[in-house]
Amino acid sequence: MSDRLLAFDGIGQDFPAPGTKANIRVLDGISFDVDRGKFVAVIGPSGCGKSTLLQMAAGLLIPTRGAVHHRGRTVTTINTEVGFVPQQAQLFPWKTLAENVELPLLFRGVAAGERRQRVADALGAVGLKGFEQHFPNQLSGGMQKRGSIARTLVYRPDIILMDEPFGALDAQTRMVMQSDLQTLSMEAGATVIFVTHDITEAVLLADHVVVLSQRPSRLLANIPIDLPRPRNMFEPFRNPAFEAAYDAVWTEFRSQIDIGRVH
Amino acid sequence: MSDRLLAFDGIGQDFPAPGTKANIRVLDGISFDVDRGKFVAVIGPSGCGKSTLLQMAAGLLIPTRGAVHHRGRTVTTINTEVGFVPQQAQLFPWKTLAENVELPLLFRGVAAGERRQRVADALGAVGLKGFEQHFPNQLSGGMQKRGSIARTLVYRPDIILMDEPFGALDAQTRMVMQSDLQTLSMEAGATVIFVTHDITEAVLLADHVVVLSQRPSRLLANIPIDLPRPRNMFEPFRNPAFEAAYDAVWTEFRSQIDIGRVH
Amino acid sequence: MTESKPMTEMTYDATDGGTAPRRSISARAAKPLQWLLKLLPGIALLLFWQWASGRLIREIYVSKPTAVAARLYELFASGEIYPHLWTTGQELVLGYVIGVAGGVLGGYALGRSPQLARIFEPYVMAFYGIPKIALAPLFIIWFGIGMGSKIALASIMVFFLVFYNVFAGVRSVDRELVNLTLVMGANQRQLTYHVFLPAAAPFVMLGMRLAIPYSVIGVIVGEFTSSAQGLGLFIHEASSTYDPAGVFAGIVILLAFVGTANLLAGRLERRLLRWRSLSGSGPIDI
Amino acid sequence: MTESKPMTEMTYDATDGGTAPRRSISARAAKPLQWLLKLLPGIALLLFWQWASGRLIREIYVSKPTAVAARLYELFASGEIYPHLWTTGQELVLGYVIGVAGGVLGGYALGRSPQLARIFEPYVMAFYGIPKIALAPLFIIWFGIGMGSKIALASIMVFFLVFYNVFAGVRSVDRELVNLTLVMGANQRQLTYHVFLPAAAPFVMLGMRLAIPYSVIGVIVGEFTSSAQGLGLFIHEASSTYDPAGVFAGIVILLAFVGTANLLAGRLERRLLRWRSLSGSGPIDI
Amino acid sequence: PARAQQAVRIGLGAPTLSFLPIWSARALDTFKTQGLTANVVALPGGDPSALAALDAGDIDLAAVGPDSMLRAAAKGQPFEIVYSLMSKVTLQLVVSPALLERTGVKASDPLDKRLAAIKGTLVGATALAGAQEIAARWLAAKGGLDPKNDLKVAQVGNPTAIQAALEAKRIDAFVLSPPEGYLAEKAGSGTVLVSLGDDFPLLANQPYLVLAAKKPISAATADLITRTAKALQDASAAAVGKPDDTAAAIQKQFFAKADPQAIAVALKAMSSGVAEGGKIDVESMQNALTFAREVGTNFGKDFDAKASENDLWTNRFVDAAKGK
Ligand SMILES: Nc1ncnc2c1ncn2[C@@H]1O[C@H](COP(=O)(O)OP(=O)(O)OP(=O)(O)O)[C@@H](O)[C@H]1O
Ligand SMILES: Nc1ncnc2c1ncn2[C@@H]1O[C@H](COP(=O)(O)OP(=O)(O)OP(=O)(O)O)[C@@H](O)[C@H]1O
Ligand SMILES: [Mg+2]
Ligand SMILES: [Mg+2]
Repeated sequence: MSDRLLAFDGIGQDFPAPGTKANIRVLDGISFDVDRGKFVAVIGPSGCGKSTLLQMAAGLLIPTRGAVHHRGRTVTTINTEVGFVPQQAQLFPWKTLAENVELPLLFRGVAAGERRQRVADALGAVGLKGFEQHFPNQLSGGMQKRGSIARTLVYRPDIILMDEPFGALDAQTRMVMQSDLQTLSMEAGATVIFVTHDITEAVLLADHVVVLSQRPSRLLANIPIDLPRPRNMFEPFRNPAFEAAYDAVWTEFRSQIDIGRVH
Repeated sequence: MSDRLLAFDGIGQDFPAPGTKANIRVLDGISFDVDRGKFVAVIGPSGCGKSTLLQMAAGLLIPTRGAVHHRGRTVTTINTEVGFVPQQAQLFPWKTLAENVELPLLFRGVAAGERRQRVADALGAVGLKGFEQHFPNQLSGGMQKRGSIARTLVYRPDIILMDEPFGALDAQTRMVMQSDLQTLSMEAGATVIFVTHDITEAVLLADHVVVLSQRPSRLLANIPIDLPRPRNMFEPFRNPAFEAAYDAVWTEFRSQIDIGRVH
Repeated sequence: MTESKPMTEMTYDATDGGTAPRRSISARAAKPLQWLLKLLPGIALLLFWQWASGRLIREIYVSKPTAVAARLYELFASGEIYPHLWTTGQELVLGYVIGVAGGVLGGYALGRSPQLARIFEPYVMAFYGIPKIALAPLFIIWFGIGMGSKIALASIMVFFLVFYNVFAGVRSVDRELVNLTLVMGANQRQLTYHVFLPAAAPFVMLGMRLAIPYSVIGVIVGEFTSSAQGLGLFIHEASSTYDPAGVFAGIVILLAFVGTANLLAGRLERRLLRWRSLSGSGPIDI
Repeated sequence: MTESKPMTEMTYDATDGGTAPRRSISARAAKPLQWLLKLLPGIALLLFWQWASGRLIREIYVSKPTAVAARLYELFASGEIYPHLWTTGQELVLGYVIGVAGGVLGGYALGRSPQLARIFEPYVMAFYGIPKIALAPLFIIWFGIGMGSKIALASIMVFFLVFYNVFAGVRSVDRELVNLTLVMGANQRQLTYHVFLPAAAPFVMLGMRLAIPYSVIGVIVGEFTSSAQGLGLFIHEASSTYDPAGVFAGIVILLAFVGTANLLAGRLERRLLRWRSLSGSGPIDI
Repeated sequence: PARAQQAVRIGLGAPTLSFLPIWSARALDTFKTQGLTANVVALPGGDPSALAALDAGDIDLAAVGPDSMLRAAAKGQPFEIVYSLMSKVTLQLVVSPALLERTGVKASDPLDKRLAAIKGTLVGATALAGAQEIAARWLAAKGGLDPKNDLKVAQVGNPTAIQAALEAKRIDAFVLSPPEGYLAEKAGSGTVLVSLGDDFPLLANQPYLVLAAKKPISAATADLITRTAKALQDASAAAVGKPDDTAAAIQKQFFAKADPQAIAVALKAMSSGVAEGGKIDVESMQNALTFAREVGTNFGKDFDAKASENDLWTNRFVDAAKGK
């Protein structure tokens, strides 16, 4: 399987529960593969461990049980071959937006001229032209998140991990950025794992939708979405196959989760 | 008009633009009223000034032009009669979840026994039972946001300002919480202004949807939603009137915003 | 805020290898080893001192560990040291407490009010910069030659350190959180207690720690200037009566004071800043 | 992070009234008034000093402003003070620079490595607590009676303050941000430069500010103990020859040193922490 | 006489052996027979600190050098010398072996030759502008050198620090009282070249360390001073009469860790300075003023030895004590 880029293999994660000596089991035996150039969407209830999974792929957290394999090697330390867009934007507050986006290029020793060009392109792509000199605390929440996305896309990593990337964006902006992401992946062959709460988004973008259950979280389903690409992000419901795929995910998601949970 | 609780009156806001001497005009003459016991949803593109508007209502920011009137009095200082759920959860990192939620009650001198009860209820309502002793950095993004909502609802303020309250929640949890919010508003007569990017949510919850334009932001429309209450949050599309309302908002939102903006 | 989990500690520090589960096992087994590691530099130092004394440097200047230990035993056995201990102990505690209290109050007041800060901060810095030993006669006139002048000197030293740390700490508090708290209906007292103090705690604790050795220095300088009793006097007398072991015995006792206070402060700090350690970035531990 | 806007400054401080637009207008008009307000306490102090001298307290202990001014003029006019100034100036600058460099390096190393910190931090605290004046003979043997021993003393004082601040600062850096930077592909040098230093900057700057007066104290204590030239010696001589105006003239010169350094540090701080002021929580301004 | 014990508070600038009467009085406890307990307060801040404490009323008597006292008096401070603790200059010039070797001078050489050796040296002192610096410069002048430029004086700290500096070759010489010279000789790091009190008659008879009191002196204080003076006289007599026993007592109680031999030697070297029982006369006072003039001390006022009797200095208490 030369195509298998990233593999989550029986991942389990326990966290200490404050106040008690016991642990809370958060993830319980999650296994799925991500093939090269594919989109994988991860959905699941709030607090089920989606962000935790992404952190493991980035090597920021070693699972209590199981392991993440990247190109066959077990991830045991910081994984610098992935790009990571965290749930909170996490821009560097002491750098302007442009400096923030430039940083990974600087780390990679890209020449100054090219850096400037790529930063301008990346900021343009997320609609932040004109805000280069703003510090993060001068940007709105959605703008910060877009900045964080630009900071990752600018260095074109092979694997992109995105934690609810478009959650803080309005419908219009979101559609444009979804479309851009699809183009990027198709042209550059980037592999994307992204967490989302929006089932429409998951079905629209993904080749596979991974559905997680309530804590302790197990893999409910790994649903392949066989819609042709490029897909139209602006009018998803025009495509009759879309509805079917949406329903498949929604049924899976909804059926096994206790509606009355929060009461 | 004894029913007019909060009035935004010709609000304009300029921010200094870094790098230049000029100012960026963010809000440009926004006027709308909020009646007692009503739900008002504010939608608009990312970075248009929605959070800024809420901050003005809370008295955290004095508009450059115009004013916010609360019960006829101009808001010029911290407005302690509102409850504010900020865009970032902003829990106190040095307090456990339970202590965070308890804090406003403590400020209001509520007795210890009642405090405990109300905190437990509020945490239960947002599905965070069992996480009382967790510190905020031990919670997932969505859990933090729910904690922040609980912290505001627990003291039952007259006016609740919510900045994208359910954006980080999965579809299921979100529906339950939307439904709860509606119940709360109907039973306690709370007035709610909330910012959202989800047009479905706006139409479902609101009595009025305020649509803002691109920066410099003007009021595009203030659309009344005349669906009967209680509305069913779990199956919105069953209601034929809903589709019509949705389309009205969507048309307004979409028509006037340049699709190609981010490119 | 949920991005980091305890185990990231491993990845965070480049010089630190090993995976997390392995580490937690070795951590338990390594408790005595940890202690050994901690003590090792100290033991090496003592051995070197013992060896060097009389070889590299005359014993009259540095004494030697065995002689210091013997002298310490003698001092405690004969009871000669207790009155000195008692005096200096009182001076230290009072000087420290007064200085910390003043520093916290002053730093908080100026930290909260930019107006006042703009006016008074330069003066505080100026007073802080005055070399106190140049004013020894003045101190004697104002505070006498008893405990008063030592307490004054120590609390001034402590005051400045705590003042500046609290000042900086209060100014670094996130205003959004403050505003949110005000919207929630907090009054000034509640704001101070629930937001400013915890948020500024890392700075406050740092100031309190820095101040520990300075309270000692303040008291000792004071006793070196004038005194009838106290460890400073004891050290000074030992040094002028050709008793190097006495000098170092006195220093060892002072270090015991510092060490104990530092240990207590470390405890307090770990307690107050527990929430920080949970996210991985631990507080200073002793 | 976007919740707070500049104008919240107004609401943030309870003792501060007025609406934002009004304030920015008055701010411009009030520039000279600000200065007056700043100078007022100083002037009041000088007047009180002048009045009290000879009334509340003998002039022999506190001199008086006019006499000090006259003495200052005399010292500069005759050129008597220049060699002292030159010596002390060199000692201050060297002591400060060496101390800051050592403190930043040491604090950073120990801050980054919890292992090292656990082992060495107690020793640093212990050395810090040793009353250096008790070790005068050692200093003389090791560093001589020239500038060496003063530079050593000043840089040790500075070292400790900077060390602890950098140490605490590095430890307070958000680990998530560090991890993210590592994922982005930063090497250790880049991590230090782009993340640790800016994130720890508030602590580092605080340490550098606290250290300014202590470098002065270190040099003066050193010169009081042993020296052939320098402001400390000048002050000491003036004090033992009953020349109070000379003592205070010397102190005024030292304060000028401190004030200038503080001003420069304030500039640097405002520059480095500009991003903080934009969100409302301003840096310490002088 | 069966009186209740009364405390007398004496401030001491530095706990050195030169304050011999005080040490021996405490060691032999001659205070007790006078119905006194001595509270000795260390004021290492130097004479100005001791005099400030006297001014503030924290001590009854300050043990200081006469020049500090006179300087303060010149500024209008109401102090009076009531007892001469040491009536000769006890300082010794100690030089390093390297200096002796370089100049070829020996301790047995005539005074002129010995003094000439200090040209171009760096001399250590515990405080600048103090007795030691003054003495060093005066010696240079006596040796025909330029006291300002032919030698340098550095402030080095306490006597231990000075010894360390001499041994580490940071200085060429120092001027200190016994037993420092003896200790340096014993350690092989220095040689006593000049003993000022023995080599110069002018220095053999003048108050070198005195007890000062604050005026006006009340009757009660006068009584206290008289009894103190008596205690000191008794102790001084013992130091002169039974030097070995006294030295042993001092060593045992206050210099327990020091070489007993050193204390004995020091006591013998200094005992001639306490022989007079604290008496000051016009001549010795004149000697002190002459010495001050020769070393260029500017009190800011001219003192007259005779005219200042019973104003700046007095024998009242010494005489009264003698009469007991
Ligand atoms: N340091 C910690 N200590 C204890 N529990 C933790 C810690 N970090 C995370 N958890 C728990 O792990 C669970 C999963 O967290 P995670 O952030 O992965 O959720 P998520 O699926 O991303 O949720 P969301 O959609 O709300 O972001 C949560 O229940 C959280 O309480
Ligand atoms: N301190 C500031 N300095 C300069 N510009 C600022 C400042 N604060 C906010 N702005 C600007 O104001 C605009 C509106 O910000 P606001 O946070 O209100 O947006 P928003 O509508 O809430 O967006 P989002 O949906 O992304 O949260 C943004 O363009 C932002 O850049
Ligand atoms: Mg998450
Ligand atoms: Mg917003």
